[in-house]
Amino acid sequence: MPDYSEKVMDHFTNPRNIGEIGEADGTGEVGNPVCGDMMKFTIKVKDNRIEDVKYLTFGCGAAIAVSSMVSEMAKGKTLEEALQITNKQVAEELGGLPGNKMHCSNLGADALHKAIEDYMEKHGTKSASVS
Amino acid sequence: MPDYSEKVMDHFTNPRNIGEIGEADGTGEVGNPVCGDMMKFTIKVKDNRIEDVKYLTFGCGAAIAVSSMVSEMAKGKTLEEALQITNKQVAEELGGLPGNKMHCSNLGADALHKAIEDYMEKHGTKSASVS
Amino acid sequence: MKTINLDYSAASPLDKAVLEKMAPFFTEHYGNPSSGHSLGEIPRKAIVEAREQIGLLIGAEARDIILTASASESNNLAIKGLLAGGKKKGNHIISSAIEHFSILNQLKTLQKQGFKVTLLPVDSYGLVDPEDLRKAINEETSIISIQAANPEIGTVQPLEELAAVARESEVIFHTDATAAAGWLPLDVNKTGVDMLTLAGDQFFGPKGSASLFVRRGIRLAPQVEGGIQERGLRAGTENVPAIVGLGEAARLARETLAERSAKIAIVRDELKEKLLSEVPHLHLNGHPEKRLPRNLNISVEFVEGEALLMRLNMAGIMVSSGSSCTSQALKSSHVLAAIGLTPELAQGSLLFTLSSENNVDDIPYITEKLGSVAALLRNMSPLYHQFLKEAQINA
Amino acid sequence: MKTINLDYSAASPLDKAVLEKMAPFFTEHYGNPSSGHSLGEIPRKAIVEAREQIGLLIGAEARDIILTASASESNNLAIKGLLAGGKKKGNHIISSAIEHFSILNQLKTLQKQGFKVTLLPVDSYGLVDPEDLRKAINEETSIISIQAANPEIGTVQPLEELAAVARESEVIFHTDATAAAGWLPLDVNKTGVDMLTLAGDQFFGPKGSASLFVRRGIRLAPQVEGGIQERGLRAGTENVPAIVGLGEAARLARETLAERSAKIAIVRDELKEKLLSEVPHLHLNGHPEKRLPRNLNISVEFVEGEALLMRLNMAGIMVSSGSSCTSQALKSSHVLAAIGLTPELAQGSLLFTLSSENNVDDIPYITEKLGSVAALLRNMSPLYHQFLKEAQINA
Ligand SMILES: Cc1ncc(COP(=O)(O)O)c(C=O)c1O
Ligand SMILES: Cc1ncc(COP(=O)(O)O)c(C=O)c1O
Repeated sequence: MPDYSEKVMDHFTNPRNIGEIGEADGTGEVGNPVCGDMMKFTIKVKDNRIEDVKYLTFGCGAAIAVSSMVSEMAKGKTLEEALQITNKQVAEELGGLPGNKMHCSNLGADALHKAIEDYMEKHGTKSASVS
Repeated sequence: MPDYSEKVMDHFTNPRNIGEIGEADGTGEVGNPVCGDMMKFTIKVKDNRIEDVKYLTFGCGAAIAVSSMVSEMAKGKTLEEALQITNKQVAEELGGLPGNKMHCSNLGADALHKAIEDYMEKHGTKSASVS
Repeated sequence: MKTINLDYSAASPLDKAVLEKMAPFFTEHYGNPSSGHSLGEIPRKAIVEAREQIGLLIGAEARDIILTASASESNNLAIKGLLAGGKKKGNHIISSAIEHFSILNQLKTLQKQGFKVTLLPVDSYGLVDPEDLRKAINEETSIISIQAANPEIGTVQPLEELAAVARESEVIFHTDATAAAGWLPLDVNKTGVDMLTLAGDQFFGPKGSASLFVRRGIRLAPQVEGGIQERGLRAGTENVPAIVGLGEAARLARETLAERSAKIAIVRDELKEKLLSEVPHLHLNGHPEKRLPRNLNISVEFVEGEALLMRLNMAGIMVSSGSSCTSQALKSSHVLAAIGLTPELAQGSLLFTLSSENNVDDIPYITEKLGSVAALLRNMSPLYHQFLKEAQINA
Repeated sequence: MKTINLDYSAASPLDKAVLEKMAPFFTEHYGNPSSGHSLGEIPRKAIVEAREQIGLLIGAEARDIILTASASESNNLAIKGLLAGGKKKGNHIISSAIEHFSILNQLKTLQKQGFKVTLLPVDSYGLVDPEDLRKAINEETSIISIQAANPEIGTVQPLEELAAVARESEVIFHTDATAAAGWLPLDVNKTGVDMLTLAGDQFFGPKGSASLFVRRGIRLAPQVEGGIQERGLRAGTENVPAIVGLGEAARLARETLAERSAKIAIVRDELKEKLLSEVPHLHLNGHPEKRLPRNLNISVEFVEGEALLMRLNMAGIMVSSGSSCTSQALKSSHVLAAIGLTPELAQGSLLFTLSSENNVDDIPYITEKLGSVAALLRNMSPLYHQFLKEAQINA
């Protein structure tokens, strides 16, 4: 196995919040099969908070664990709080990622942000703070 | 040990005819310490025959065995016969020599021929057949 | 949990009989074969014998075998050594798009030095067309290097035909037979190759043991310069145990090759049939018949290789993949790209390489696990969900 | 007949404890460290550990250790790799006249490619003068390579001073420490060397195991190109048992170095004293104090080395010689020539390298045998007869 932390292995083995929200308030996709990782995040927003978040992921162990971790971190957060989540934080929460997995697989926060942006655009609240 | 034949090992271990004939009729020297082998042959000639032959050798196992073999081959031969002895024959008599020993160490016949030449010169019988 | 290794080309256990043959050379007959005293004798003779056995495996004479420490080293010696030391015709090199990196990466370096490199394409099975080779040769072509078989998709090249084309044009032909040696019959004279690379660890010999056959008359410049071991072509104190092990592995391979290869191919074929018929959306990579007996390469649609590999690993099944995440260089397989596989299928490729340790009894378990793992990962795959939607629309 | 090996630098038995540590990696933990599945884990960790141990032996960090298959390979990677891949200052290389052929022969090749090579002379003990080095450096000097100790005459160089001179001029300094590592304390930071070669078989590790320390920031071009093992600096599937063995040998060497070296030096000194005092016309080669603890080099006047070696071999005593007949290249030692030895003394040189297996009890036998063998061969030596005649005349 790659040198994954126990936390990564846990999220890979038991990924949380898998799926696609049927009538999502926001959708965000990153990656493509060429680079090896794809993530599609869908969110349900209520009162400016992420009420629900789901994802579909095509990718390596790290990509799956990252998706799962991001979904856990995002749930219940305000949109502004969720936009503060960085890929780096996600990696830290996972107890670190192998160096060569930091770039292509660690895109969960980006996908989440895209979903939030999508929501904001649709609702005319696109914020300048989107990273 | 180098890949020496049994015959080489026998002549190396029990070299025949070592020494220097005190009042030699002919003396022949070949080689030098740079190349690693030196041989000095001295002969006693009687009735155009090699009555006695001795040598001193500084050199490797092959050089010593070659000297010893040449001395055996030469003893009792007429000068003309002895001049026919070639380095190649000596190697063959010894059951062959390793390839890398064929050049520098296999000079016994040359030394013998020089001793015979020396004798012939001293006795004014230098022959055209000297190789 | 039982471990089922299906990744023997990555590494195989050393054959116990080979290790036994090597054992005395570690501590008892430890001498240096170049020594002038008797401690060198047994090691020296052992190397002579090993060299003969290596030669016999490929129909070559012992004295034309250069011992090295890896297939990579042999490949580097063959090409860079020839171009630096041989009588070059010119600055043109021909190889194929699906060579191992120990060929391709030196070609990149040589290109920077001014050499022109033609990489022949392959068809969707991974075959090089001898006609393509014929067309690529020009007056400047100094060397052609085409593998005997591909370690990843298993495809076996028409070596004899390719070598014949090279010979017509009097161009030196090297083959990297690392994946083929020990598994397919090879004869340097029948096939007419001029140089051939093989490595012991691919057929149950020791790691760190390899060789390069070099046809008499071909001049190479040593790449490791120093002492005059290996006729001055490869310096360094001989690794006697490794060489002895390579010799013994070569002997065993030669003596059992036909039987061993046939037996393993039966298991491999059964595995292939079972997987393809029972797990949906699988895709066979490489040639259906012209392939290494122990090799099976399958793409699992809609999912990524490392995730598959990890899930299978959790079920005790060891495989490898051509996905970018499983490669150290983080690039998906250039071989799968060359046969025209989509990036998605390349990412989902699984490589199975079997050994005599594998048997048909394990196939139901492997099939079941691959099926459930694929289903599980597809369930979270955006590509699979998209496929389902499109299927619904089309229906 | 008892065998007394006094030629341990040619080859040493693998330490049994080292072999034990290696053993599981042949058949049990045989995995490829690059594998994505669990068979790669133990081998991967074992390599990490081994690399640490190798680093510790020379005061280096694990990640700066590049694993290779021989000292020759490390030396070739250091010099050719730097000149092909590094930021060269220019086309000038400095080395010494008494380097191993794995240095000297690449320098010859580099010379043909246009590099200028300065080989520093040595004094009659084999020492390089740091002042000579200082004078030889110019703005074009890209690399300096000077051995830590000479394997033949045992002389230990003033490494720290030499490296300091290099550093003043900001020239990269490589040292071939093959003969020194495991026997002398070495610290790449204290001495300030930038690259260092060592090989496991010189301190009871396995054959085919070696390394190159490369200081961070120095860029090398790989000489074996292919996969990205060893950070892309040396391709090829890792030879895990050999690497594990090198690590363990390094650990044992570090832990016992002072004691082992001191003990062996005592036996060596005793042997030296006995031989020089009891056998006439012997000549010590190399430095009387600044020398490798296990090394003794003596010329036996008036006789040739191979003959000596064979006669001693018949008495069960194994040594080597710098004579032309005992060298594979049929040239007498360039080292002995560089210290100014006459051709005759070079031909009669005997190299003794000891190990813990040797003890003082054998010294009387060795002395007696060397005495009788020398006498026997002198009796048939034209040089000795000449010497006797001249002595008579002078008397
Ligand atoms: C100082 C030195 N450097 C390099 C080497 C080359 O070692 P190898 O033949 O194992 O490559 C030796 C071998 O004895 C040596 O003594
Ligand atoms: C076809 C082929 N060539 C060369 C190599 C390189 O082998 P190594 O890494 O042992 O040098 C491999 C390795 O798997 C291979 O499959």
